[in-house]
Parts: sequence; structure tokens; C-alpha cells
Amino acid sequence: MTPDRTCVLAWLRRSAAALHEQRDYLTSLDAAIGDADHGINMDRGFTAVLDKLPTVAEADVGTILKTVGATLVSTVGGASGPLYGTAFLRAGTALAGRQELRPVDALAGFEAAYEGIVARGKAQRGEKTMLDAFGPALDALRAAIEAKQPFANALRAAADAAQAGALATTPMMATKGRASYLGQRSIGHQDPGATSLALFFQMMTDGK
Amino acid sequence: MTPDRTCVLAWLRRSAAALHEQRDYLTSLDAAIGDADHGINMDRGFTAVLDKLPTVAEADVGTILKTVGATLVSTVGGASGPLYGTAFLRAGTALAGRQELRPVDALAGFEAAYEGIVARGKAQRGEKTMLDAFGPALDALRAAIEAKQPFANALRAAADAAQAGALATTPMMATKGRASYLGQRSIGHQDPGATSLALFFQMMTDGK
Amino acid sequence: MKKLINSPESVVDDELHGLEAAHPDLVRVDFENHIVVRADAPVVGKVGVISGGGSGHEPMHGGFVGRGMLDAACPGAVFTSPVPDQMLAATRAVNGGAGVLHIVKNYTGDVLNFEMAAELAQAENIQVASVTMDDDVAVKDSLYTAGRRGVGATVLAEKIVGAAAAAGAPLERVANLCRKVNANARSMGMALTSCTVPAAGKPTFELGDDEMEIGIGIHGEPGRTRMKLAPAAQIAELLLLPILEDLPFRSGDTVLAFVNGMGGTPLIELYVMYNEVSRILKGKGVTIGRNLIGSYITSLEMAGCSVTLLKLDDELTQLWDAPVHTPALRWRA
Amino acid sequence: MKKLINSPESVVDDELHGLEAAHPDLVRVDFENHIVVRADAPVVGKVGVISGGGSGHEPMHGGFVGRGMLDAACPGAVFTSPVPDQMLAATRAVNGGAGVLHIVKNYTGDVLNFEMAAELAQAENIQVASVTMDDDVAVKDSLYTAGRRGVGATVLAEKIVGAAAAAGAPLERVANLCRKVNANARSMGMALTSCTVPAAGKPTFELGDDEMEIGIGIHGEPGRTRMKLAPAAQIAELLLLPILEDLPFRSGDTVLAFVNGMGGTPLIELYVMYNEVSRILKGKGVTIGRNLIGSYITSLEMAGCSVTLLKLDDELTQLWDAPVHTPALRWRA
Ligand SMILES: Nc1ncnc2c1ncn2[C@@H]1O[C@H](COP(=O)(O)OP(=O)(O)O)[C@@H](O)[C@H]1O
Ligand SMILES: Nc1ncnc2c1ncn2[C@@H]1O[C@H](COP(=O)(O)OP(=O)(O)O)[C@@H](O)[C@H]1O
Ligand SMILES: [Mg+2]
Ligand SMILES: [Mg+2]
Ligand SMILES: [Mg+2]
Ligand SMILES: [Mg+2]
Repeated sequence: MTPDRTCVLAWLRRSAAALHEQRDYLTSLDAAIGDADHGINMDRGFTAVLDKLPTVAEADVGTILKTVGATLVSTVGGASGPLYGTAFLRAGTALAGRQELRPVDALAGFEAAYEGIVARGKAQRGEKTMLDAFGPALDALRAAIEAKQPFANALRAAADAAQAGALATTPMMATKGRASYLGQRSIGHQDPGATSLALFFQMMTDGK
Repeated sequence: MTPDRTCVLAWLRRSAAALHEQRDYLTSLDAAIGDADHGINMDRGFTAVLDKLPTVAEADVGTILKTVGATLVSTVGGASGPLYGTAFLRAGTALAGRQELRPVDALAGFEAAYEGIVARGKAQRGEKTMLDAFGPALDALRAAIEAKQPFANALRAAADAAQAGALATTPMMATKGRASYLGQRSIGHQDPGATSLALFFQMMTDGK
Repeated sequence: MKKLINSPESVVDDELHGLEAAHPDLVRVDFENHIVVRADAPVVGKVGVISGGGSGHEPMHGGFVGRGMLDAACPGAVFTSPVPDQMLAATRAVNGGAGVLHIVKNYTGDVLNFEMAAELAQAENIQVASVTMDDDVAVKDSLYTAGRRGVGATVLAEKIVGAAAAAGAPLERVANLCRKVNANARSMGMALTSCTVPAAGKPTFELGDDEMEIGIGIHGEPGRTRMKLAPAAQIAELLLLPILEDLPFRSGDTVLAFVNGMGGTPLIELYVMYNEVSRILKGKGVTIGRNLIGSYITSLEMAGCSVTLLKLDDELTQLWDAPVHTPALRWRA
Repeated sequence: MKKLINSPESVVDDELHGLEAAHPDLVRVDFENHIVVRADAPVVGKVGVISGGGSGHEPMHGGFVGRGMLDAACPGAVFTSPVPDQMLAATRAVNGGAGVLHIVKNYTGDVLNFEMAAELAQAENIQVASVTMDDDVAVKDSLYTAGRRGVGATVLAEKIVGAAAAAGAPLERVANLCRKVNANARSMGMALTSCTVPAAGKPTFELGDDEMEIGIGIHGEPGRTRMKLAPAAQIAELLLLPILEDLPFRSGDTVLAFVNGMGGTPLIELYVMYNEVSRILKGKGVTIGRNLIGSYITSLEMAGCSVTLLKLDDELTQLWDAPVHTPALRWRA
């Protein structure tokens, strides 16, 4: 079954619920190497997204994602607001007008989102940021789709890679974002942004 | 043996040592119903007194006590500075020129000291102040001296009465000084000033 | 005990050295007599205004020495009234021939030590007037207490009488103004945490994680009641209602509202409190004509706040608005 | 968590309501756009100066809006950069036709959000210049970090460029002045205690009773090193030496020395620290031409301090001395 707008809306709702539930956990990760607000920021942003979703209940996937991006830019603040906001805005632009998403469409959307984060934040993989979950997820997704695996399997592979990528930030030394101020002391803690990013991929495999 | 200037000097030195040793205890009593400085105040004053004593090593008892009083006024501050200072100043005036102290002299000195505290602080017995140790001590001293008991016994009786008086401040409600701000909440704590006062009497019986 | 100090013994002197180093244009510190004196004292023909009390309440009083406020301050040891020698030296230093006002906060120690100093100064033929501040409604003024404590109104009085003295008012008028401020001002304070006297090394009282003290003084004295922590709106009521009832302040009155931090309270919280105070006063028909928000009369690092209301009339308002230039309070100068 | 607040959700708005209630002559708060704007903005023909950042640093920035300093401030949630919509609204509100300066503290979040806002404002044909402040020597400015953080120098820059804008300087000069302040200022901070983000409800980090953090930022971020508590003299060295070496400041230089409290630090301790700072600088032959002592850029109720040195010349000194009238900084006005 090809996922459609309804699937995307359901995914956003599940993600909002998961962020709300993980709010304190994400915040505690940020307390260790940042400023103890990542969970609060994401929860604030996705609470606003939930409020906005009814206005795009009938819209195409591109419009839905752009609305999410604009809402995040306007409500999250911090580093994650412009980064996640840009990601969703770019994905929305890439998927303008779509009612359904073939696997290659989904891949194009994620690639645009990833490039948006890179363009905005000027980080690369290995700097202990959300890119370290997103990058591996994207690689896994691309490989699975190129190998013509069933889409559900591809998403599962991406989610596992995101999760592994998030865990792999623990031994890294941060060189971007607030955690970079800690230098060596940032080692040994999992990156909050990578953790929230992995959660979005997980929510594509859960509850289906 | 009739106590002389040397005994008075030795008593002052013992008192200074005892106040230094009891500094934290007196301060903790003041923390409960005051501002946590009584031990610090008294220790500061008597450290200054110790510094001053050599200048009156050859002086008469009156001069010694007046010097102590002036030193306390100039170094203690708080309520206890003017009160103890006035007490020693008045006792010194009453004992001007004396080289030795007969029991009646000592009594006269203590009476002058007591009246000095009353005049300065305008308190009466029963208000949970140093007077509640001083009053009973004076009564006991007067009674023993009038009963022609040996001076050492009289001092012992006064010290015991002072100690009992200090303990008896615990159930009192303070109506003078800083502890009075607490109203009912001042009940159940021993008064720091009464405690330091009892210590002076105790130092007349110890180490002899 | 966590403090930015060198040692409990040196903290007051270190602070005074810092004050002098920072503001040589405004104050000089006489370390022999342990007093803070206006740089150009005595001002000939002007009434001198001095105050003093224990240290640990900074910026009060040393931070209020300068132009248009105090001529000298006498800092005691932490939370301990200064000794008469200090007040005598300060009185001499600021006497410009028009006499000297002693502003005394009503604590047994302050009162007794200032009293002894005034006796000594008068013996030197310096004209001295003393006014005792007692604005704290947390303490019942009855036979059963040493009377109300002097707290926040002292800051307002020092500014207002300082302006009158600067304008050339004679001693009697300056003293009467001080009495007028005291008569028209009421305060009450609360604490979220205790403070730690440096020489004592541990907190004066212990409060549970969910408790607060209402009716505290400025020396880490426990308050009159311990309560469960409450929202700012409720705390504002607990402080304001006794204040309003006491004077009383009535609908139609104009006041100066002073929301004061106890030393460890960040400004964000003081503005939250001010918002509640202004809301409650609006509801009672009381107009806030002037305000002061900040940590001006503190208890070391105690977290908490106090509120002072002063009923204003034209005279007090004009004197409040007059130029002032001190380390801690400055405007129109 | 012990705070004078109504709820973690309302604390920022409650504070802003308090700010507006207290200073209607200086600021108005636009709650729709969540910005603090100078009461008489826009001033036609004057360069508008705005700044912003997370809340929890009060009085920065809202307390610096008024005459001779900022035209608007954009308060984010506690410790969270504001969103571009706020900076865009502020830019529109203060644009008097001469363009708008954005003073941005160098944090990824602030930089990205201000960048988006500047793009949007420029699309509306408002001339915008952005200057990023990065004065914190605790962070190595290398490939391996997001660059130095903006801290205390921001306060000084806002005062100085505010004065230049008030005097009619064009946008380019105002922006260059801001860069000059940043280039000539260095800061470093330390903490005795953590702070508690209201919505998080518990301290961001835990410090032992005998420990301190050196090199902290202003968001409760842990510092670079944790050490045993030390006397003020030693803490002053730990903060000053990296500052002095970095610019470097040299014998013969004249500086503005800014000793800042982190929110929970009483003034007595800041003056103790100032005394040590002035002693060390004297030893190095550096003259303190101006100073600022108080809690101006804070981290909620954190206890601790930061030191900022700004190398002064005549231009900077004159602009520093120029009249300013804001809720938190006021002189000659
Ligand atoms: N330059 C960057 N590029 C990509 N991601 C970044 C960058 N800077 C920070 N991040 C991510 O943002 C997360 C922090 O987000 P958040 O706590 O909401 O913002 P802030 O750091 O402003 O408080 C980090 O954990 C990291 O994953
Ligand atoms: N009016 C008074 N008359 C007699 N003694 C008093 C009076 N007021 C206070 N005291 C005594 O002073 C003691 C407190 O002294 P201290 O703590 O040194 O001064 P302060 O209260 O100024 O801090 C009290 O415990 C009490 O015994
Ligand atoms: Mg964060
Ligand atoms: Mg005491
Ligand atoms: Mg005392
Ligand atoms: Mg943040």
C-alpha cells in the first residue's frame, strides 16, 4: 500500500505524542551537554503543529509538510526550530502537490530535508548533531529502496539506522551547537537532537 | 582569701577562652530565635578585651572593668555590645580604685552591672533576656553573702542560679530583643544572651 | 557555604575596598573608623544624613552614600549593629554645621548603639536628631515585642530626606520628613531560602523544598509562619493585605510600590511579583505613582522578596524624583 | 524548585506584564508578537537597534529598551532563542527609515533565527545589519566549536551603539561600532550553583558543596572545568588571566571593567570580586576607566559571576557616558 496524506497526518500525530511523552528524557539529555530545553522546545513546537493540522486536513502532502515547517520556525526557537523547520519546509517544497508518496518520493522528501538542515546549520556528519541520526537513516532508506525492498522494510531499516546513529553520538565530541562549548566534556553523552530525529523515523514504523 | 585584681584578670581571661570555645554553640542558639551572631559578637569583643588587658595589668579593679566595658562597646555592636558594655562600665564605676574585692564589693559591682543593663535595655526579668540569668544569680549571691557564707560558696550558688535561669528561658516567650519578633515561635529555645551571661558566673567558680 | 569571598573575617572589609575602588568620585572609605563617607563631606551648611546597621544588606547603606542621599554609612559586622564609635566618627565627618540626622532601623542593637553615639556627639556640641524606622507589619507593635522592625521604608526615607537635605532643609524639617516617610510606609517580606552568615558557615534556618517563610526580617530571622510554597499571585496577597490593612491604604491613594529582592532573587522573579502587586493594587483602587524594583535591602544570598508601600503626596513625590547619584541609586544625575 | 512565579508556562509573560506595568514611560510590550518595544518607537530617521535571545537573563534584553539603548527586545522562552517572527515584528516596529541593527549573541539558535528574520526583513526592503557578539574566552574559537559565545560584552555593546544611534549615526557606523565593541571585549564566567529552568523543574547540573564550575555560559550549560571552591582572589585570577591574555590587554590600556552577577549573587559578593579584579588589573598596569557592577546578564537564580573587560578609547568612553534611561540602566537622564 502506498502511503498517502492520511498516513503523513497520522505520522505527525504519533510523532507529536511521542515527543510529548519523551519531553523530559530529551530535556535531560540536553541538560547534560546543553541547556535543558530540547524536549520542551520540540514539545512546544509539535503541540502547535497539532493545533495547525486541522487547517490542512484536506491538503496535499507538500502543503502539510510546509505548514509543519512554518509552524516549527514560528514556535520552537533555539537551534532546533530553524533546523527542523527548514527540514520540513524543504521536504514540503520537494513534495508539492503530492497526494500519495511512492518510495522514491519519500526518499526525495527526506533528501531535501537533510540538505535543508545542512544548508541552515552548516554541520557535517560526525559533529554530534541530528545529522548523525539522519545521515545513516537516509543511507539505509536509499539502499533499501534501490534494492526494491518493500517500503515497510525500508522504513524499518531507516528507523534502526537512525536509532543506531543516535546511540553512536555518545562517544563523539561535539563540534557544532551548544554542546561544542564543552569540548572533551561533551564525550559520553547522547545528543538530544539526534535522539529526537531518530524518534521521527521510529514513528514511521510504529502503530501501523 | 579575698579576690584581688589578679583574680579579676584571670576571670576575664577564662571568660574570653570560654566564649571562644562556646562561640558556635551561642551562635546556634541565636540562629534559632535571632540572627546567628551572638557567639561571634561575644568572641569578637572578648578577643579585643584580651588584647587590651596588658594595658591595665597594673590598674585597679575599677579601671580594669571600665576598660573591658569601653572595649565591648567599641567592638561588639548588636544588642549585646551596649548591654554588656554598660554592665562592665557601671561595675567599674562602682568599684573605682579597688585593689581587692570583699564579698560586699563584688555584690555592689554586680548590682551596678545589672542596673546598667536594665537602664540601657529597658527590659525586666521574664522577657527572655540575659536578665533572666543575671537576676537569679544576683539574688542567690546576695542571699549567700547576707547569710555570711564563704565567698566561694556564694559564687557557686550564683553560678548555679545563673545556669538554672538560663535554662528557664527556654519555655519563655520573648518580649524584648530580636527574639520577640517571633512571638509564640520563640518558645522552646534557650536565650543566647542568658546563656553567655551564665557562662561569666560559671567562670568565677571554675579553674580556682 | 558557597560564597564569592576570601574569608568570613575579611568579607566586609573586602566589600568596602571594592566599593571605594569602584566609586572614588562618590565615596571614600575611612577604614580606621570603618565608615563610608561621601567623597566631598562635610558639605558646609547642609544637614548631614547618616545611617548604618549590620552588613549583609548591600547596597544598603554604603551603596546609598553620595549626592542626594546619605552623607555617611556605618557598616557593622554581618547582621550586627555597628558600634557607637562608628556613628560618632560618621557624625563628625559629615557635620557641616547644620546638624546631623541619624536614620536608625528599629532593632535593639541599632537603637542602643546609635543612642550611645548620639549622646557622645551631643556632648561634643553636634546637633543630632534621630529617627527610628519601624515599617515591618510582620511584627506586631505591642508591649510584647521590641516593636516593629525597620526594613524597606529605610531605603525610601534615605532617598527622600537626602533630597531635602541637598535642597537645604534644616535639621528639624529633615527629621520630620523622615518621620513622615516612616509614618506613611509599611512593609512585609518572605523567604524561599535561608541565608548563611559567613562566620557561622551554615544556613540560619532550614526550609523544606516545598516551604517558604512569611514575615521574615532582613537578618535571616525566621518569619512568623512557615507555609507550603505558593504561586506568586498568592504570595503577593500574603504580603500586601497586611500592609494595606495596617496603615490603612485606601482606594484613591497614590503610592510608591517598592518590590525588593532579598539578595538571591533574580530580576525576572521581581517583575513577576511586581505584576501581581500592581494587579492587586489596581483592584483596590490604589494608584502606583512611582515604583522601585530591585535588590536594595538584602539578606546576603537569601532568595525571597519584600514589598513596601509608601503613601505619596506632592512633597514626597518631588523629593523622590529629585536627582540622586550614589553607587546603587541614580537618576537625573 | 523554588521560585517566585505562578507557573513555568506563564513566567515569561508574567514578567513582561510586570515590565510594562512598571515602565510605561519607557516601553510597551506587544504580546501578540511577543516583543518589548520602546514606548515612542519608531523614532523617525534614527537607526533602530534590536536584540533578543532566550528569557532568563533579565534585565537583558527587555530591561535595556528605552532611551539611549535598545529600541526593541525579542524574548524567547527561557534559555531558548526567540523565533524569526519576533525579530521580524521588532524590526518593523523600530524601523524609522534609517535601517535596523540586529545584535545577535553567538549561539547556533540565536544566529539561525536572526538570520531567517533578517532575510524576511530584507525581503520587505528594510535595511538590516547584523552583528554577532562572541566575547566568551571560556570557549575556544576553533574549527571544533560553534565559536565563542556572546555574553557580557552584549550589555556594553547595547549601551554604546544605542548612544551612537541616539546621536544620529547611520546604520553602517552603528554596526561597525558594535563590531568594535565585540573586537575589544572579552569575558569569562563561573558558577557556584546551577540554575533551574522552570519548565524542567530541576537543576540543570549538580555541584558538590565544595565545588564550582569555571567557564560557564549563561544558559546553565556546564563549564569547561569543575574545581574545588576557592577564595575570591583566586576565582578572579581564574577569570581574568584568560581574558587578559586573549585580546591581549596590556599595561597602559584603559578598560571598562564589568563585574556581573549571575542572578542569585548578592551585591556584597560582587564588590568583593570587583576589589580583586581591580587589584589584579592594577598589578598588570591596566587602568579601570569605567566600571559596571551588578546583575545585568543573568542565568535565572544561578549564583556566580562573570567578568568582562572592554578596552576603552575616547569614542567608546564618550558613548558609554552618554545619557541612558531604560528600566535597568540609567544615568544622566
Ligand atoms: N549546526 C547544527 N547542525 C545540525 N544540528 C544542530 C546544529 N546545532 C545544534 N544542532 C542540534 O540541535 C540540538 C539542540 O537543540 P535545542 O536544544 O532545541 O536548541 P538549543 O541548543 O538552541 O537549546 C542538538 O542536540 C543538535 O542535534
Ligand atoms: N532589651 C534587652 N535587655 C536585655 N537583654 C537584651 C535585650 N535585648 C536583647 N537582649 C539580649 O541580647 C541577646 C542577643 O545578643 P546579640 O545576638 O549579640 O545581639 P543582636 O540581637 O543585636 O544580634 C539576647 O539573647 C538577649 O539576651
Ligand atoms: Mg537546548
Ligand atoms: Mg544576634
Ligand atoms: Mg546581630
Ligand atoms: Mg536553548
